[in-house]
Amino acid sequence: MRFLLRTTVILALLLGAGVAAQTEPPPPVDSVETPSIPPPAPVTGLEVFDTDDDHGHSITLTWELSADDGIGQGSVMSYDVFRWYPPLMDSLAARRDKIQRAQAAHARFRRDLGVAEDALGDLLSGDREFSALRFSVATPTDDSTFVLDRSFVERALRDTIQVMSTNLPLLPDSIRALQEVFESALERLPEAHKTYPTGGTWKSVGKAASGEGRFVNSGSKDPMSGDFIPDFTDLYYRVDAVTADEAVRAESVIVGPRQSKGQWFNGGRFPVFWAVIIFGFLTIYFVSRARKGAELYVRPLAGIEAVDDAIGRATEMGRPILYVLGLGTAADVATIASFTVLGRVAKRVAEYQTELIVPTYDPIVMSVAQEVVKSSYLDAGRPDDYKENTVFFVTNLQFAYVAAVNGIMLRELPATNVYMGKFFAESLLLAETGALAGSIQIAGTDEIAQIPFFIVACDYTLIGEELYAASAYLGREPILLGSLKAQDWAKAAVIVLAIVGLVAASFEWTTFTELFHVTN
Amino acid sequence: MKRQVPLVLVFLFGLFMIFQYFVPHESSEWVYEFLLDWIYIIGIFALALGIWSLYVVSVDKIKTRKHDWKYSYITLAGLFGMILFGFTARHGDEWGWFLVFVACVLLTIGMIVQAMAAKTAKGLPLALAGVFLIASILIAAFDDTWSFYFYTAEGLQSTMFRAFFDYVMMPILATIFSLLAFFIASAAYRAFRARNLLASLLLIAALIVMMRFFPYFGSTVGELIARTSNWLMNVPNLAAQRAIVIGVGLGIVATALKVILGIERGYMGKG
Amino acid sequence: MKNFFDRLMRLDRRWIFLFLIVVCVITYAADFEVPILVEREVEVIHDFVDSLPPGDIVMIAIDYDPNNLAELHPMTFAIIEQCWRKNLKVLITSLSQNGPGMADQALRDITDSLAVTKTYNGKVYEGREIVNGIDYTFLGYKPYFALVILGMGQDFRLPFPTDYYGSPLDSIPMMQGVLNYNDVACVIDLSGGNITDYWISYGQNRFNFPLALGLTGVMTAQYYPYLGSGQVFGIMGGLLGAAQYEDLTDNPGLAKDGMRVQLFAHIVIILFILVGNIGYFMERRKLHRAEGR
Amino acid sequence: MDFTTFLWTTFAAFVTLATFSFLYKDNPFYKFAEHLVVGVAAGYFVIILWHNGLVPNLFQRLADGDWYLLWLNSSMWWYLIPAILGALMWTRFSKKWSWVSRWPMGLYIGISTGVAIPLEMSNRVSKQLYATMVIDLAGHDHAGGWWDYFFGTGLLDITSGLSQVLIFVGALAALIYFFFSKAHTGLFGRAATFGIWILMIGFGASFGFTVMARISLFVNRLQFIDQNWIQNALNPENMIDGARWPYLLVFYAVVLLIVGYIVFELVKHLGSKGKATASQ
Repeated sequence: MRFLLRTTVILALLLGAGVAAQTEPPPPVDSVETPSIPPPAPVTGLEVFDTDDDHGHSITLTWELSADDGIGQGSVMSYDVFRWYPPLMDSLAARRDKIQRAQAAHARFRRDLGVAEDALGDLLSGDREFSALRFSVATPTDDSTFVLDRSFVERALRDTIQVMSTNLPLLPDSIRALQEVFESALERLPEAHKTYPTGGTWKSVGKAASGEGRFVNSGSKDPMSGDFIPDFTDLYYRVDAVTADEAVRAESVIVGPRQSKGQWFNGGRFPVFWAVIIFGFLTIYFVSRARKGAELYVRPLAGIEAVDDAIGRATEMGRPILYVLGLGTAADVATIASFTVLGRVAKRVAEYQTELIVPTYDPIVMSVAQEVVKSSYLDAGRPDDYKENTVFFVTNLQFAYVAAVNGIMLRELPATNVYMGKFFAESLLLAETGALAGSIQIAGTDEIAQIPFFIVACDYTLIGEELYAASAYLGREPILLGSLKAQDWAKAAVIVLAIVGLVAASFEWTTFTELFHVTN
Repeated sequence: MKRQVPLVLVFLFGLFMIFQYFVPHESSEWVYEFLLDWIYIIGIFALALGIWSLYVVSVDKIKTRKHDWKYSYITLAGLFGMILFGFTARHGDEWGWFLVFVACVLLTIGMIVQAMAAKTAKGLPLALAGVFLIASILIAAFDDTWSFYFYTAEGLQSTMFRAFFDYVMMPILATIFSLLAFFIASAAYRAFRARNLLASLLLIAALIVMMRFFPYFGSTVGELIARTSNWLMNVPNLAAQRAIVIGVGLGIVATALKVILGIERGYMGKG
Repeated sequence: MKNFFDRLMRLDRRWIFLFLIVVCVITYAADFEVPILVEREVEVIHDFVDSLPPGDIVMIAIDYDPNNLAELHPMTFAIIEQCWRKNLKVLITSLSQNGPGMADQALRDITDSLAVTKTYNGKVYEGREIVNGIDYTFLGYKPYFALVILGMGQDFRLPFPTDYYGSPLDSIPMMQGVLNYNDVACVIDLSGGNITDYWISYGQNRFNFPLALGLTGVMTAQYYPYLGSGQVFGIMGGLLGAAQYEDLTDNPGLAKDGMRVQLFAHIVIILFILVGNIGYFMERRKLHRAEGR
Repeated sequence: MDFTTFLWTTFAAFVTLATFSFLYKDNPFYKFAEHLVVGVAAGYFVIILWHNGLVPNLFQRLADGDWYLLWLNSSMWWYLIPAILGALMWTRFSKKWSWVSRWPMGLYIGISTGVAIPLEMSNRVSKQLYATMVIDLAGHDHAGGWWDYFFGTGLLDITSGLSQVLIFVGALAALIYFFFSKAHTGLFGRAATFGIWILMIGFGASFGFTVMARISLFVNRLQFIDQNWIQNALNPENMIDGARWPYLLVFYAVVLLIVGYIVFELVKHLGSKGKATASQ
């Protein structure tokens, strides 16, 4: 009797200690009673093959529509795709959730043990009534004589803690054991599928709407997830034509064995591949030509010319220059381009001995920017003028950053603000405040949505691609200018191809346009 | 060693990532995901640098008595307070000594700041810092209404953390965002002047799109304006975007190539 | 006079801010009605519903989440109230996951607002009691909206054997003899996501029923092509469209309130732009004269 | 709304107004809000990156290792590499060794640029090119025939072939504008000029389109001040054990503070009326 009570209390404690809430099973979908429909014609010409250009674990099915598929008008409402599961798949699934449950239990035990120990602590230190403990003790309502007293709860707690702390260390090993079994079962999957059709069951792996003759059964590559599809394994498929009445359906022929596997080249990306290769060679070619000293013309860009004057102006006024790298991380090429510009600006600043302020949004951007500025001062021959706090970190949230930079603008009153890199909604907030502070402003971003605001609020704006040209312009180094040439040739190519493609498309000559079609 | 190694790293990893894109196979996928994890984790580690920089700059302000230096205390308090709230959580509903503890920790940090900022006589603040530190340690040790959570995320749900998020951070950020309503107006006022053809085009397009609200022109003109603004959004705007996107794409690829090939070393400082 | 324009030219922007704040606050606080210019693509929806004989069924798909509520809820209110005033019956689905609860709440609210007699610019709308199952049926939510949209083309009872509240469709008076899209006058899809594409391609394309759309402001532009191709007979875009519909149905609500602020803020901004330009041109005239002399 | 929540809301309303005061000029209230949010945001980010970044991405992966073996025995020991690289970033704390931090930086930039090249080439160039070329001028699948298709219902018909052509030509012209190594002269120059027109019209349109969204942002703040703060302060049902005054006290205190500051500023402003004010 005593023991029974204890166990109840232990369980109660566990429950009270917040055992993971049981999730409600979804309500069953009511069966539909509809007038009997004649069985439809099955699908024909079922094709099953490994999905191309992917990492495997995926099979594509195509078929001709059932004769009764009126695209919604006929009796076929949808297609049900089935795959054959060997018994092992089921046991695999069973083991899978066994492992997951074990892991969950492990985590829970850890927590519950903590809770129980805290509870015991509170009880012993007596700073809380046991009735006010952080769990609900379920008193068995049937016998009213039963009274839950302090010492009893304490003993119960001790038992609980004892039981749990003895079991807890064992769990990891048992989990590991389960996992080993799982692994071995995983290895046996291919043989298991070879035993088709003995034993196994057909399971629906998905539905396709009427009028659709294609279905991709793409599973996870992670064996621990439910929709795992093994590679290099014989898979068998069939497709049912399903009518309004789920029960009335026509099975197709069974197609198999088919195996899924990963590809080593993604054919769908050929156009990109060629584009990158050709463009790469263009760049290298023009750069090397530039190295040899071929003279290259570049048309002037107002925004770029402005930079030098702006720095001069700042020097005359004896006011600092504010350089904002934007919200990009060092992973954004726009920011990397901005680093180069910053390098040039910093060099001039060092020469003119003006003050430079670079508030940054991302720690890595800050680190890189510090390197850039430092070595620019080095190049300018003024390493001692470099101060660590020239480039500093503000904060990592968009508008907090804006708040800080706006504050800087109104207090330091920089003569010039340069915004280069990635900008989002803050573009106008910054640019307007800058204008308020009466600074000359030069902006450059590749964020289309923000360009209008910069154009409106800044004195000079580098539109999109011009940002990437800026570094080359500022340096005037032939090597860098060479790449501009490559970009221009690429643009010319784009224009020509677009025109040809337009004509081709209008005459429905798709073979040409498809050359440029990037699929997946 | 100092410059070459980084450039070599850039070249190797860059080249690998380019070709990885064309290899859908699982193994390449695995490497890809792994490498992305790398840079993510590197980024997190780097945050320490950022916070340090923030701290140093604030202390520096206090030290040099730069204008508004007093406010730096608020920044530091917000910073460390938020960190504390994020790592602690109450068990029950009582506060216990938690807030006292927070105060002690903040005072400790404040005293350390003072010591760093002070030009002379660092002794007293340091001593006080020690006192507050001991006090906070004592509270942490003996007050069991709350505890630290470093490995699990209770902190994210703790009352103070949430309160500071909901009632301090969010309102300010949202308000700064909403300042745009005014700046868009003032920017329009200042810049939308028909100085030349381009400015006029900008101005007119903007006006038409903004005027699609206006009920005062009667239905025919209104209809016309509505359709025009619709057309402006769908035809010239689309064309402009296409051109910019293509241009930017080429710019990005060119710059990235230059970086990988070591032609462009601006990001390493060698301009 | 000319130094007035000088002042105009370098007018302190804080006057603009102040002006804008004042106007926004006033228009937000005061409740007067602003005239709304009704665009054709919105009017056709209203006229279509308006022209239906009492007893007809209008199908309304409430396919948006609470986070698009601000823009799309006003449309829901306006349309359903219009239908009920005209004694039309409403068939409602909600194919977005977080939609149903919100839709249910909306239905209750509209029912309440129908209970009282209202008068808008002269017209009197007798209040009446709205009965679930007679005036409307709320089918609720089912996953795989593509398949649901198809299934309803066959028979509403396939995806929805029962309505949202669990009563079998056959037991609902309003659903007697109502089989599929052929029995509804039109479908109005209020959506903040890609479900709209499926209503067009799976629904309208295959069962060609009249389809109208209510969309969020950002989505609107990209669906106009469907209007051109005639697959959609009407579009309501964002708060603006909602306000227009409220205006058409003499049922001013949230959207019109919102439009009040929007409209006047826009007027202020445009006003300042014009003022700035006038000032600018005056300056230039002055300069030219100076050169002339 | 209970009193604590109300106090918090009041503070939220206060900082909201403080932030708005920036519109008048930089002032103590704004400075307070600004410095506060900078610190809080930084702290918030530390916490988020710790709990949602470092713990799941690093610690939990090394969890089954032992610290005294430096986690080398953990099942995902290779995650030590990024950890070490990350730690290398910290060499920046020292002047002497800071150059080491260039290694992780180089790695970082190498990976990200490498990822960018094919991705951007695909998304921004190849796909856009395809989208630009596959428009069907002849309107094959159009019932009305070529003429109807091309002119549609007039110039403003966005589905007509004419508009398609305009998009096409406009895009190419705008692209021509971006040529760097060719002088904008002659026919080329004219094309470029047309391109910049298109760009400007596009920019103007998207500027005008954004205004509405921005204004609704401000309206949301108004609603917050009005509904969450003022209405709760004046709501007679809000009581703290039977007393209304705490709510009103707090409310009016804040109001007084704000009004007081405004008056103060006005007086100062009128006082300095004679002198020239800073160019705002």
